[in-house]
Amino acid sequence: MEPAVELVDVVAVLGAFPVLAGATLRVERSEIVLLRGPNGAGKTSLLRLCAGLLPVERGTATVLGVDLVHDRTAVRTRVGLLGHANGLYADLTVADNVRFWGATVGASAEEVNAAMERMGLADRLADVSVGRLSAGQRRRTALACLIARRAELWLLDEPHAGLDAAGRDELDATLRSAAVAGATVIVASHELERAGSLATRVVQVVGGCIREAR
Amino acid sequence: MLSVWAISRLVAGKDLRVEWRSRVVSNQVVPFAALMMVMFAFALDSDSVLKRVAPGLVWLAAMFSLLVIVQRAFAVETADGALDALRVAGVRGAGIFVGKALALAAQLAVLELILLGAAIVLYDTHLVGSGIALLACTYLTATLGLSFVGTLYGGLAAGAKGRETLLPLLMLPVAAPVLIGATRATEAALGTAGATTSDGWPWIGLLALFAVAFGIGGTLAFGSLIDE
Amino acid sequence: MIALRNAAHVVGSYAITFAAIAVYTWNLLRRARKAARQVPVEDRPWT
Amino acid sequence: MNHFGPTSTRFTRALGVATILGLGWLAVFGLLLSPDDVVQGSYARLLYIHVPSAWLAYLAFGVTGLASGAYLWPRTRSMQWDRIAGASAEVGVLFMALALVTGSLWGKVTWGTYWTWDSRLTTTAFLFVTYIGYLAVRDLGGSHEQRARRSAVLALLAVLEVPLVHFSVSWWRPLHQAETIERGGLKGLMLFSFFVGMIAFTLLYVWLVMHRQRLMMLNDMIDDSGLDRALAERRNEVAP
Repeated sequence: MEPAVELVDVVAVLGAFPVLAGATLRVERSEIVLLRGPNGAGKTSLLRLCAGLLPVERGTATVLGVDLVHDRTAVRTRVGLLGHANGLYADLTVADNVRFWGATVGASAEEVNAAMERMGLADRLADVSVGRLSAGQRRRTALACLIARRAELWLLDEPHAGLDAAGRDELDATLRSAAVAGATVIVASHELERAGSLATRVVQVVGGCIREAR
Repeated sequence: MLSVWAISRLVAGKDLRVEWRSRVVSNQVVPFAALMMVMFAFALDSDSVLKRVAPGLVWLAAMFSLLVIVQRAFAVETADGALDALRVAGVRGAGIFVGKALALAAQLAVLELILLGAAIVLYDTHLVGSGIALLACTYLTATLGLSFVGTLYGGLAAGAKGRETLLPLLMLPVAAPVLIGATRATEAALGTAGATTSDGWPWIGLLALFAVAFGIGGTLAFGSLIDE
Repeated sequence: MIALRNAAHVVGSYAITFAAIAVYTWNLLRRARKAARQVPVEDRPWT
Repeated sequence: MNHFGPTSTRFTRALGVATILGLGWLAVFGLLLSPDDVVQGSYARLLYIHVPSAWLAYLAFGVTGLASGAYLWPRTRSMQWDRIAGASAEVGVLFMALALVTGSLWGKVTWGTYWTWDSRLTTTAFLFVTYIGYLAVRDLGGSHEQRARRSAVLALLAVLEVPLVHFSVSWWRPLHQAETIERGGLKGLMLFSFFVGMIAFTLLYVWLVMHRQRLMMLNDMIDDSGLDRALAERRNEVAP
């Protein structure tokens, strides 16, 4: 089977700045890869590039068999990205948000409920506006939206940030079971020991370039 | 992948739900629009002039309110990266465009009815029985046209630097035909300054043409404008 | 020859037009000189 | 380095000389030699520059529309079209501004008012504002492809907008200023000079667009070479 992500010497720019300066990375299906590196190293850009949001300036990039250089929109329905922003509507309730994002990929009501239960949002918090939640609860909601989207490739940017201990455990368990079910997971995280125990491989990102560690 | 129409319904339903729960349009934009109608009276300071120009003032207030509603409609999308999330979700630009435009049209239609009510109360405007059909057609076509234009340029300005000032610069010149057409048609429907109903129907044609042109143009162009 | 009445409008129009063209042209060439310093001659497709 | 600067070639220099000669003739004839018009007196002199300015602006916006279409059409897609569209729009905005100013001065002396809500005037004003918006969108930033795609779509939307605006204002205020040329107001040397003006302005347009477009290309190349330098710097962060 083709790899989930295959980047060769990828350069990507934001304005005039090369956020990625020659990234080469191969991720097989069902892997859980941890990206680590200092702030500004290009971890976030790497995830956005894989999600088809950031155009490939030079090099070649194939994600889930889709050539990002020629058509970076085709990959989008099949990946799930949790960025720094949660992508939630503050005026809507938790249930509304999860339902909406699930519906964009045609998820059923059962799948939406399962996703909310998975992140512990099914009962008390379901009908609370997202704008009134704590940062950690919002992160949980965003993760529930991601679960409901049934993505083949999960791209998570600092997913542990703001979560309490229980939330982190639930997240790790979710990612593991997603990988067992065949999804590929790429996580950018500062939480090295936690994410490190989760990951099958650690990749070091520095200065917009990639070196593989371990 | 969902069809464009299914996505449109989803996005429109979401936008209306956001408004239903936040009440920003009903609690802030409607009072703003009503206030404009009062301010017009201060500026023009003559009952007969007000009665003469009432249809124009109604649509002028509708257009300025539209600017505010459009800003709000896209602030909702950009505040927490939802527009990016929509793009990652593979939601096509055409679906976002039609959905947001329909939700906008629904809110704008209610606002315009309130403005018409304000004109009746404040400017001594009278509804004429024979003009009701014309008035209804004017409201339908003009509201759709304004919503399409507002969504199209609102999406382009969303996330850009200086979006608050860019939106009116881009949108108002394009929306000018709607202001002219809707005002003339409303004058004809209300019989303002001796206008008759038959004067109004050609303008409906123009308004309908406008709505269709920008409906199709926007559906095709929106994806490119928001970097789908 | 120009009639005296309202000659200012006529002369003024010519002055505005030619001045605007001159200023724009001058500005264009100045910016081009500045930009060209950073691009080697052989990279310019028109040379 | 030659006198016309780094964006000039032998062709643009020849063009530039012809333009200067044409404009010079126009100024001398329009201000000094032209006899007064039978109907409008000395004010007809304004038309020698007003009409070519307006023509040039319409030409420029037409070219912007065509070049934008050529950019969006997959078979002809090239950044060159984007640069031509942008250069042409900028020149068009300049000359539309001149046409509006000289036109309103002409209106002041002939009609006694700077502005009338004539349909052509009103459409022109809207066109002017629309292309100011177009230039603002070109300045929004992002990659060159983003700029090109966004502005090309916007230019085509303007093509959609213009006839609708024109229809609505001409229905709204049907009164129309008859074309001076159509009425046969200009004869002999006057007509000749009028055409000299049209040709000189058209040459000026070509000259300006070529230079502007080359300047834009220089700037785009500087952006790209800046990327190489920035890439090298960024890669140096990796070295321990």
